[in-house]
Amino acid sequence: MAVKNKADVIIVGAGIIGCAVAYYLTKKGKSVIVLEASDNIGNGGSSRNGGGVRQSGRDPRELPLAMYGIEKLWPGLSDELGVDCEYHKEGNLRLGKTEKHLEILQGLTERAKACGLDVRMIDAKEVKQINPHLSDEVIGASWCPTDGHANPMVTTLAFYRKARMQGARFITGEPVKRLRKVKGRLREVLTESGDVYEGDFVLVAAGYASRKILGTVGVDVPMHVELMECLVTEAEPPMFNQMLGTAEADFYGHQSDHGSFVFGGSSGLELNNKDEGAKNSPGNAAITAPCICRGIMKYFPELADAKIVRTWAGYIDICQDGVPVLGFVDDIPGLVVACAFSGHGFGIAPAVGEQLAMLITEGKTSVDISGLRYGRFQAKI
Amino acid sequence: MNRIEEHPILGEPQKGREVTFTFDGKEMKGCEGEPIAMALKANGVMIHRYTKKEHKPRGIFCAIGRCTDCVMVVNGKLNVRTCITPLEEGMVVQTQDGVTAKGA
Amino acid sequence: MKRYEVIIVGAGPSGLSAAIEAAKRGIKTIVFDENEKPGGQLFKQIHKFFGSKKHHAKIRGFKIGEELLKEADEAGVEVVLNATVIGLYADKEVVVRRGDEVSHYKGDTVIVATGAAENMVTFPGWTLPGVIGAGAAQTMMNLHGIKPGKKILMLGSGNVGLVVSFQLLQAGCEVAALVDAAPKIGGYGVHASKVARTGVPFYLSHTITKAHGEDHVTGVTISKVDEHFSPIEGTEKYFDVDTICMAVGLSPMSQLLKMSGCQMEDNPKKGGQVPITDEYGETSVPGLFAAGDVSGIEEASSAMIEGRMAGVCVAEYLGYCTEEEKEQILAELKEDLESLRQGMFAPANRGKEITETEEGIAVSKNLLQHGFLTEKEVEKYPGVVHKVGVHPVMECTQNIPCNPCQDACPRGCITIGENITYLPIVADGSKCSGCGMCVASCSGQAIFLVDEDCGDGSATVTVPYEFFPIPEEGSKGFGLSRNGEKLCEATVVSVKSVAAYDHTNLLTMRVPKEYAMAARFFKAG
Amino acid sequence: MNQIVDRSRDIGEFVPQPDDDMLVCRCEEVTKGEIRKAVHDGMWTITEIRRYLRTGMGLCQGQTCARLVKGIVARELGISPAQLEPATARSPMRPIEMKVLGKEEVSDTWQ
Repeated sequence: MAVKNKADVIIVGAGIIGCAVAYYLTKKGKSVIVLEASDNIGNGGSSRNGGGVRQSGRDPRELPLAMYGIEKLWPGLSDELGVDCEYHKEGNLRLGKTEKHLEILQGLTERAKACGLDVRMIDAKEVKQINPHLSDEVIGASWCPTDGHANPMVTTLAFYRKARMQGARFITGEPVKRLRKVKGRLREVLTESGDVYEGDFVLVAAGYASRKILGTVGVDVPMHVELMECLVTEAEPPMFNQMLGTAEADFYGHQSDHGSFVFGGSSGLELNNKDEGAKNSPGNAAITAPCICRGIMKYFPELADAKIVRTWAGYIDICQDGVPVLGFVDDIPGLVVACAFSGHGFGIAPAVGEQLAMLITEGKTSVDISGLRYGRFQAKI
Repeated sequence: MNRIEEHPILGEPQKGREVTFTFDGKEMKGCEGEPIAMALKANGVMIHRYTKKEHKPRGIFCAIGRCTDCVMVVNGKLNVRTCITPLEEGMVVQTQDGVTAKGA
Repeated sequence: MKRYEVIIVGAGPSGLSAAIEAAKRGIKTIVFDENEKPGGQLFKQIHKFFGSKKHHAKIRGFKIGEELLKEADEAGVEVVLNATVIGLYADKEVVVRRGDEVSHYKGDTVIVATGAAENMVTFPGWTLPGVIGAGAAQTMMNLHGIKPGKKILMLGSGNVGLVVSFQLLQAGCEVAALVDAAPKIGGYGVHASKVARTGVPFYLSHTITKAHGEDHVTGVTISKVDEHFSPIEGTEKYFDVDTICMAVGLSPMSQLLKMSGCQMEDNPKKGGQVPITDEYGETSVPGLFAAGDVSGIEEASSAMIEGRMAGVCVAEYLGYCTEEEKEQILAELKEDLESLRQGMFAPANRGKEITETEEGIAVSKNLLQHGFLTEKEVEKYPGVVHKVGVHPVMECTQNIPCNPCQDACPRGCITIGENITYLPIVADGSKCSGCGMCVASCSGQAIFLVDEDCGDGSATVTVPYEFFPIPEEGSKGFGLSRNGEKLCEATVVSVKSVAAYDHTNLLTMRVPKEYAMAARFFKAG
Repeated sequence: MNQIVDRSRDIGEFVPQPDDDMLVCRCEEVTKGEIRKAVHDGMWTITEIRRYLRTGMGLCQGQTCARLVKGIVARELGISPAQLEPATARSPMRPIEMKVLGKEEVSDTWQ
């Protein structure tokens, strides 16, 4: 079949990563086609996350990206994209209720400090000063004042909107069947519908679906999916602006500009999904939202009367070692990978987008992402 | 005034005993168990809330708990759907303004 | 977690009917409903139903609701009220909120019978207090005894708009006008006529261009629309109403089904998003059924049959009846359902222009455009005859599956013919006793008893009268025309009300004999 | 549905209309003009419109406006409303207090 669609870069996946890379590439004058399997832009984890823009709690291998993004990109993002992404840089509290929790938090804090992040342990009194609504069960927390949150749905669509304005071509409802090497270089993307797209580079940023797509050229990223769920409350009067997490991982989230609280969590029974990520729009489990509610009320008793108006679920593509796989695949020229974000891709998405666009156009990045390369996985002995 | 005394098909409406409640501090009477919205309507109250963005008045719209336009602050709790919440003796009903009680 | 063999969501006409069929075969059946009272919309419907005896014809909606409840109770159905189903999850798990907690249930089968939600249209001022849905008006006046307003403008001329307008009049409200953007009335002509004869003007090809008022509705402006439904400048009319009521259609409330993951389709003929089902309501998820308006907007009468169908299918699914038994019952029910889906208003005819009746008589244009038959038009229909002495005049001009009038006459004066949709005729050689049973039995209030010439220059006209106050015998007033205009002086001869009439009073008025075929309503002077 | 849609298809320029300030989503107070503009910003599905503008994301969860929004988006795209997939149906079907949702009837198995 004749190639009917050519661009400098073909991007597989119109999530926030695909949209951000498309934005930064078109800004540099490159032509881009973005292929999306579902009907909606940002249908996967991009729209289904708690909105955290954090550095604290991150693995040192991805921390530089997170710090770079928060310093250089997030503050001006709304202006740059022309849409209010509701970014707030008002800190992240990771809460602990037991000595064991504090130990966990202490460990995370030490590691992040070593990488130069402004994060520290605080006691119950200081926690209450920062967020007076928390219950007395909280005995301490880690505190990173430069962390924050944003609106993931709007941010994803804002990148899409601007990339589209700059000429990026987005095609939805076009699932990819396989990748194809031509004369030693990955050049073609063949879709289920029989269309062929050709580019000098192909970026695969399709969440868990990346695994199957990459498999068509013999590349495998060791990852699995987990279902996470979120709930959204009715709009409430403003209470606090920090991003929240807990050492016990019973919930995470924030209050949005709209006034609603967006809290994510799990029931603990998600590991063995019935549908293994097969569905476009994953369903909730009946027991999860109640469990998240119980978790939240332990920390915020006064939210007991807040009404839940909506719950939703999303898959997270969890990498074997908990950090994403980013960059070139050395033995397949032309292939760029960005997947397995392991549930914390949103906050680093602008930085990933900018750095991958740089990698594609200049062959190098300004932030060190070598720890996230594809070839890092090895047997344990 | 807005109550139907006797209906040609349904006869006399079956209502609960008379109870007293307050609306924005003003004492009013209604029938126990009828939706708060009905008691307010019987007392001539049209505005249940003002919207958050535009501060526009809203009142009863669907009357069956779906549209959520009739929400008010009831006994201190916001966003209470008054069209399906039964009236009780001594209830404190307040006009909702955005996400708080009016004047709060 | 509790497991039930069948869980039914919604205790309206279809849900209760399904429950009855299931429970009477020995199935442990539970029905959840979010409302404080069961029966769904039936309890707001105070008019007499159309159809045949089998379809509960000439019985008022709320009475049918009471009958269904009794039947369900006798069959051992557990109806749980104030129980909101908040989700239908994988493996037919139903999560229910009751009071201050939630409970999880699993159903071997689940029947979703959640009914419909009202559609709305936008116009400047549509968010003002005083703009309400027709369902809201019904809820207020028929469930809670509260008048929705003093003076009301109704938008929408489908059966809901027509029936609710009449109910507003019954509740003692004034209906200023009935407006529809469509060029012709969407509901039954007989429903329109009973509103028109009280004097409510119809404005077809008109739309609301503005609701006036700062804090609440103080008036409304309507305008004529062109063929693209755009308002024509200079045609504005103002009404000083305090309430605007919208009756612009219903959509299936199918979110629970969508959430369950069964296959859905967007079908404008069924009113919106509906599950894809077989003809008896089973969805693409085995053991998950949909019945009533949630699977396609129709009348309550059809919803009850659909419910029974789903109930029987569930019984067979669970091994409580044989396949042969199921097939037999389904065949009967299907026949019932098909008899309801006949006539001019059949679902298959939606959107079609119908110009003549099954008898080959031209459909009244005036009826479609103004809500009433002209004196000349009315003579064309078979139910309108002239005789010496008292006799029925049946102003039934559209083919609707309905025949209570035939059974009502103890002397067999009225026949419908082989097809239930045929227009009624007065049988040859019949002798009317003037008992009035036909007048009270007609759900469309389209039958009148007329004595065209009493010998003293007067005539008597007996009309159905369902309003308060009931005029006193001997009191004077006016005979109103079919569009509510004062025609002549009239004297009330008698007002009869017996139990068999079921609240339809028979008001007999004496008018000058030239108005025998024109006066169709009485207004106290 | 999974229909192939090229988001670069020309749907024409945004042309202001006299009723653009008409409120459509009553809960979130979103106007017809905002919805039409969003379509021209590339939001071509009901899901994207919701995420971008919050239509149908308020207290009533789109019970009133869903049909209206669909009509506006379809008209702007020049397609029939039936071609637009409605928003995902999500629990809870009615707003529910956290303390109520969190209080489950006790049972010994989770399933």
